[in-house]
Amino acid sequence: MEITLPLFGAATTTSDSTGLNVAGLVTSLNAATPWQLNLPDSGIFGLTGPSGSGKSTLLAALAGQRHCRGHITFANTVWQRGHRGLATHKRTLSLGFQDSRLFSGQSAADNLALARRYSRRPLPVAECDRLLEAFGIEPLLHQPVELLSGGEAQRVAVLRQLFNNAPLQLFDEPLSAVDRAQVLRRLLPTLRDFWARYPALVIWTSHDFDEIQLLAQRCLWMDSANLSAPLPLHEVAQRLDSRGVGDSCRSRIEARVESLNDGLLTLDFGGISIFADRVTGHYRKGDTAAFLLEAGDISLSVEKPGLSSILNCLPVTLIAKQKLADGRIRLQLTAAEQVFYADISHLSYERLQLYIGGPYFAQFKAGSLTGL
Amino acid sequence: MEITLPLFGAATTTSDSTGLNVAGLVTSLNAATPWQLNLPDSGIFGLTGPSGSGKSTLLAALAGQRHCRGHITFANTVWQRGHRGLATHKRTLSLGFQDSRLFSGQSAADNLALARRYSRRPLPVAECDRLLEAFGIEPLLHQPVELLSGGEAQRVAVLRQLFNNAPLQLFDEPLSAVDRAQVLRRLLPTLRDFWARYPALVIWTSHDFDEIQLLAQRCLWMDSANLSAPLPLHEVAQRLDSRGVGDSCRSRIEARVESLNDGLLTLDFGGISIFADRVTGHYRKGDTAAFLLEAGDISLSVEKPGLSSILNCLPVTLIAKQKLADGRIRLQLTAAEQVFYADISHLSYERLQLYIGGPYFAQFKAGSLTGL
Amino acid sequence: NADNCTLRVAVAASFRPALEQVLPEFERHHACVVQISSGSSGVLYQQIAHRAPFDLFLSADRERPKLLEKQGWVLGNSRQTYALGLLALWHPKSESNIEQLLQSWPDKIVLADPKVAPFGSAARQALQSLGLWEKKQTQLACTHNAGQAYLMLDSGNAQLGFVAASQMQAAGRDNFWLLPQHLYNPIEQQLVIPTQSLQPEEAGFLADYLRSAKVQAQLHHLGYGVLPAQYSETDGGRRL
Amino acid sequence: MNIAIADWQALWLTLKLAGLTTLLLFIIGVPLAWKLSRWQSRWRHAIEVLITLPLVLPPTVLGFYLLLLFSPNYAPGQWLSHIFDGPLVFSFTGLVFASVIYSLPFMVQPLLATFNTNGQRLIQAAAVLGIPPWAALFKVLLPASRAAIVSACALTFAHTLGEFGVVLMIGGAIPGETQVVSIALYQHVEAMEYGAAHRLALMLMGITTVLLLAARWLGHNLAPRGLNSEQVKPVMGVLG
Amino acid sequence: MNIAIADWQALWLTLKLAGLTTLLLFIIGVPLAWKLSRWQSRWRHAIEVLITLPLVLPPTVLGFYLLLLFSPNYAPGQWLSHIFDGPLVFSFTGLVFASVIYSLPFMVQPLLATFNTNGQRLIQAAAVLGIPPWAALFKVLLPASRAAIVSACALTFAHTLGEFGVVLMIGGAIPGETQVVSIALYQHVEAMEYGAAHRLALMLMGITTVLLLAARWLGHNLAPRGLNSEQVKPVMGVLG
Ligand SMILES: Nc1ncnc2c1ncn2[C@@H]1O[C@H](COP(=O)(O)OP(=O)(O)OP(=O)(O)O)[C@@H](O)[C@H]1O
Ligand SMILES: Nc1ncnc2c1ncn2[C@@H]1O[C@H](COP(=O)(O)OP(=O)(O)OP(=O)(O)O)[C@@H](O)[C@H]1O
Ligand SMILES: [Mg+2]
Ligand SMILES: [Mg+2]
Repeated sequence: MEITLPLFGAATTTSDSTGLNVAGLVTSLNAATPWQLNLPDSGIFGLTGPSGSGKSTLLAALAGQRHCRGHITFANTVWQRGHRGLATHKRTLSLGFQDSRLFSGQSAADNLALARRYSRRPLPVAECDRLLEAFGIEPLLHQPVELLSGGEAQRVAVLRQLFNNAPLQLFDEPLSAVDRAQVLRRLLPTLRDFWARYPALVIWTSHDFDEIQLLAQRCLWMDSANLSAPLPLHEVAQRLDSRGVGDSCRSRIEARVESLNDGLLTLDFGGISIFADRVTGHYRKGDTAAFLLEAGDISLSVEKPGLSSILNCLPVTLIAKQKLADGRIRLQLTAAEQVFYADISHLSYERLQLYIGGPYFAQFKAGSLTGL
Repeated sequence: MEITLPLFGAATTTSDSTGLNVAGLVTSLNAATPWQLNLPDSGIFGLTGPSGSGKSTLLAALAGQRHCRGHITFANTVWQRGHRGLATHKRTLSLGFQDSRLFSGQSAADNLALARRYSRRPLPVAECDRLLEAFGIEPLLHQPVELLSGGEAQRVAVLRQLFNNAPLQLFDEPLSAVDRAQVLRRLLPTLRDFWARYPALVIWTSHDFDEIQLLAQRCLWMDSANLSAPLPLHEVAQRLDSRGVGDSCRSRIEARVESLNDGLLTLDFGGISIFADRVTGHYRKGDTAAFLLEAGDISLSVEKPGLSSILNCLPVTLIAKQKLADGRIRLQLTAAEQVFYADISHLSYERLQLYIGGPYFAQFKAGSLTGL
Repeated sequence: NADNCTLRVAVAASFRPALEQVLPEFERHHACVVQISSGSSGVLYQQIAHRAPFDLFLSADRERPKLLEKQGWVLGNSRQTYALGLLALWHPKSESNIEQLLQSWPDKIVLADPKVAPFGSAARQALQSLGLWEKKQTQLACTHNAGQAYLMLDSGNAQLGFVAASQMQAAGRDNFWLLPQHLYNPIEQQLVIPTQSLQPEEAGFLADYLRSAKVQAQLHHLGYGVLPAQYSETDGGRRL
Repeated sequence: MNIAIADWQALWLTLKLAGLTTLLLFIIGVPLAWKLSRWQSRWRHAIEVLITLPLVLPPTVLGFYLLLLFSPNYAPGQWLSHIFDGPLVFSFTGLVFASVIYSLPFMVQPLLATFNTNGQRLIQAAAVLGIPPWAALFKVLLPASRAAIVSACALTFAHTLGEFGVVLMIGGAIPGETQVVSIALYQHVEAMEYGAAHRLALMLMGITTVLLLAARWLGHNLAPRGLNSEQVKPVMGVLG
Repeated sequence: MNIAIADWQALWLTLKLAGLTTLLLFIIGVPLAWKLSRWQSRWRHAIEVLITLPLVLPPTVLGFYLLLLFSPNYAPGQWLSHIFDGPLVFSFTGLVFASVIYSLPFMVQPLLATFNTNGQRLIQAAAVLGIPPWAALFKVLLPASRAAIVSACALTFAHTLGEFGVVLMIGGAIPGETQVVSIALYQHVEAMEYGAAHRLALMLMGITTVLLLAARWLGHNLAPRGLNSEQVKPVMGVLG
């Protein structure tokens, strides 16, 4: 069983904090493992875990759509106490169901208008137009929702929820049917910018960990009805990897922007210059930005390497190692007080005769850094 | 507009071939770009493309579920001629809708039993049990389908189609709501083995290109109602990448198995030994197996590199280069008569002073090869 | 032989209670079971015209038996008057001067539909004779038949209306005024034996029984008029 | 066709009655069906059955009990006539009242069936966007249930047109006030005016056909554009 | 309670009639509604309206036309009596025949509404697995439409119980053969036997309530296990 840790120190452990507080929440699914959860009043949190583990059930229970007992408060309002719950529509939340559940018999525009009309914090029209454009829904506005393609319906559903702009926004695999290119290049940046302007507490459920990594800083993990506290992304990534997901584990590292030149970003990482070339969004000099570094992309050498197409070379210290299920070794490295992971094969590990505490050189290509 | 090429040379260009032949298929969506398609009578083909481009429409038209005109034959039976079509249930196909569309009011077991009962080639009971176990559906068999989680419902839907075992199987984003770990480690290997034993013509639609790569050898590409002929995977990958998908382009390479030792596979690639350590399934010595090699994982050196944790080093020839949208350079390399791609940064390209036709060393880690 | 002698009698709903009173006596003397089907005379007429297997039809009026006779659906000479309906006016209990009450009555007056029900047309004739028909036109509320007119009054939804005297007798009420018979044409209730009849002979016995003095006396107690002897002669009684 | 003025009047009255009843039942039935579909108690089943009961009684008997209910002799009738500012018997208001009770199941049952199957999901989808239940009913559930609503209204309308027993019992067939076409039609049949009956029946069915077709056309065209286009249709023509 | 033997007989006959009619209508109505819901022609609307028309005619008038249809005086009646091996008028077979026609809309309309909304999707899902349409109807559509079917059957059953006009017209109220409880009840009222009428009405409603509750319970329990468990229910209790 997971041990629930308070997220932001003392602030969230008291029950009259302003965020979401869930204590001892029990549904028919998790009779033995009551759910605890403390989240601040804004921020984006991922939620992932195996199929059938109870993610949708948790969201439904939070929304009062599932029989449950326990204690839920949000923004100092009690939503659930024991068996009694506040009616769903009185909770200041919005929930996107796994099936989009658009209002049938109406057009996409009607759906959006309805969500905006009953919003407690309606968005300005200009903002709505901007979102419509970014989500590519404009040409579909007057189509009956029954005729939308799977991905189009999902985009309308997400947009409907954004138009509603509730203080707590729960999403259940909202973009699973949209092509990854659109998700990564258009939708996620739009969402990130939107929530920067209109802060809310967001729980973003997805089986695509990239999605979560590009949106959230912390992630909840659900496994067999066990809910973890919000975890740093690299811990969740590790859990996913240990379950044998083909995607390698990526670590989140932070560095200061030095310059942006011809698509190549020069960063300062503890005094050493590193380069990143797969960047989206706008970076300003002096900003500290977050990047994802893939464990499988890192190679380790004992001597400082010669000229190669690998741009980045960091002196690191090996602090721990762990054998992975498929025979590889995961190394925990540290540099400039940040921790990240590198995966190498067992053979390399033996050939290089690595030892804990030893100083090595970690090499990775500029393309291995994914900009958030 | 895409130009339609026959897939397997002369065999499929004649209209009385035994596979699927589609000529001049027009729906309300693609009035200007009639669809042509020639596929053999068995094999697995991917289908991908942006959201709303017409993938589901194509599958519906093939199944006779969408008003269309044109010409469709499968296994020498005419399914559509002009405006007239054969009734759906008389076509020897199965289609998995994007929404799982399980038969409501019944249990999962009822759903499966019904599909098997009306199958034209019913599976042996032992096979069914094996599939049930692999898909993790056994504990859910007697649950009403309304209560299944999103991923569970999708698994039941796929299973229902497998139980039906039609000669032509169309899948529309069948596993989008299942966690990737389960898809990659359990479901896809099960599917691959299943279709090896029970061959069928399969069209597998997905937005997850990994899924397609692990199942299919060729992939159809749909963009704004334009349907391509079946393309080699690396071409589709390139199109995806040019649309800005964060996943790097992977190339499919083939090598002969030399030995499998402690999770490390030793392969013969044109006389040079290479190593792969992320393998699933069973490999036998002497088999030629296919692997995916990620373009971003390859680094290039001018001189033969020294000792490093990078296990694999291939002498290659640079045959073409291409500037990518985000400032990087994609190199087309060849070794042992196979073509694959490597992505490097612009800076590296200049520092290494690469030139077309030059001989270099391509390095990649054992973990960069994903076993099919 | 009682087993295969069933006499199917179609009887107008209003006469059913009276028939049920006098039947046991008949059944005691004839080895025949009488099976009663009651309904509105109109419905029964339709049924007989479409060859319903009735042995005897006791209508509440004269028109329908006549019509059946004309159309040849009944045995010749079987048509006879078996009872005489008496029109009564239901009035509030306290009243004494009925004619004046009828004149000055401000509220609805209930009567059976003059177009289809014999008691309705009798009521119309009575009102016409009293010179009230035109005057009271807007106050008239028609029910389907005399039975429903009674229900309307009995439930208190109306206080004045025309009903059958037999109904008032059966209910043991006395707040009615028997209208003088000269105000309306006699409500002759006639019977016929349909050609479909399987037991014309037994049906004839029942007809004769109904017209017998003993039964007529009983009917008089039940609120029916006295059948003048002339009817049986002018209409020519059946000869068997 | 040669149709009497009274018949035209009856026709107009009938359409008014059916239209008003349908409208009222829509206003009553939609919230009622919706409340019932959301009510999780076991009493819900009892109430659903209770709503079906008016169907079980023969209309005339139902009319009889309504007569008792309307009777000024008892408290409910006094109260009702106070509420409606006049007695309900013999009045158009009374007819509407009776029709509403009689046709209730025709409106509520089909609505309940749809609300039970699709309603829950849609209401949930609305609630999680902060749309309160009543707004969800009108803005989400009704637009999604167009087909069922049109069907329920058509059934109710048609049934009220043909209603007869109840109306006959409490209406009094007062021309222009309570004589609806079904009674006129019945009177024609009873009075053996078959020609007039046939004409009126044809007329009634013709008008109903036109109205019902118009309702379907409306229901069809109220749906968002595109839904009815031929693109949705699966292939139907069978290959030779 | 003191209920006459004839009434018990009528009750039993009525239940038999209603049960048989519901069964027949289920057998006829399901395929009919399904064919209609799949039929893409514009005639479909016309036929849907045609099915509604029996509702529009007053039952007695419908009965009148049925009587004409059954009449051995004309060809259709002769043909029908040949088919059914005996005249339809005044026979139980005839009652069933008439009830089926009269109650058709009650079965077909609710079914059509469900089939139109959910049917298409499920039939498609079946067709793409090679399940032919008829098998899809029985193995896929019916199990998914349980609620609508139970509601349609309940409505039909209740309506047949209360059926009166048609039955009266073509049945002739022959005890044990065509005298159903609605007619017996009507006769009690007409004969001013209020006590008997009240008892019978109460009886009828009681039996119907039990039957309908049993039907709902059955429909409820035929659903796959778990669906009715409390886990599906959203929160309803409101926080103080
Ligand atoms: N209303 C319900 N009553 C009982 N059991 C349910 C109900 N809904 C879901 N379940 C079961 O509870 C488990 C958790 O379901 P849930 O939908 O929460 O999973 P999930 O984590 O969202 O999975 P997925 O990623 O596949 O959507 C499943 O095994 C499911 O079958
Ligand atoms: N029945 C229909 N009639 C008219 N237009 C339709 C119909 N179904 C879908 N469309 C439109 O046709 C386009 C293609 O839809 P389709 O479902 O084929 O897309 P798709 O490629 O499957 O997309 P996704 O990946 O989002 O599922 C969409 O813009 C959609 O709105
Ligand atoms: Mg879920
Ligand atoms: Mg699609």
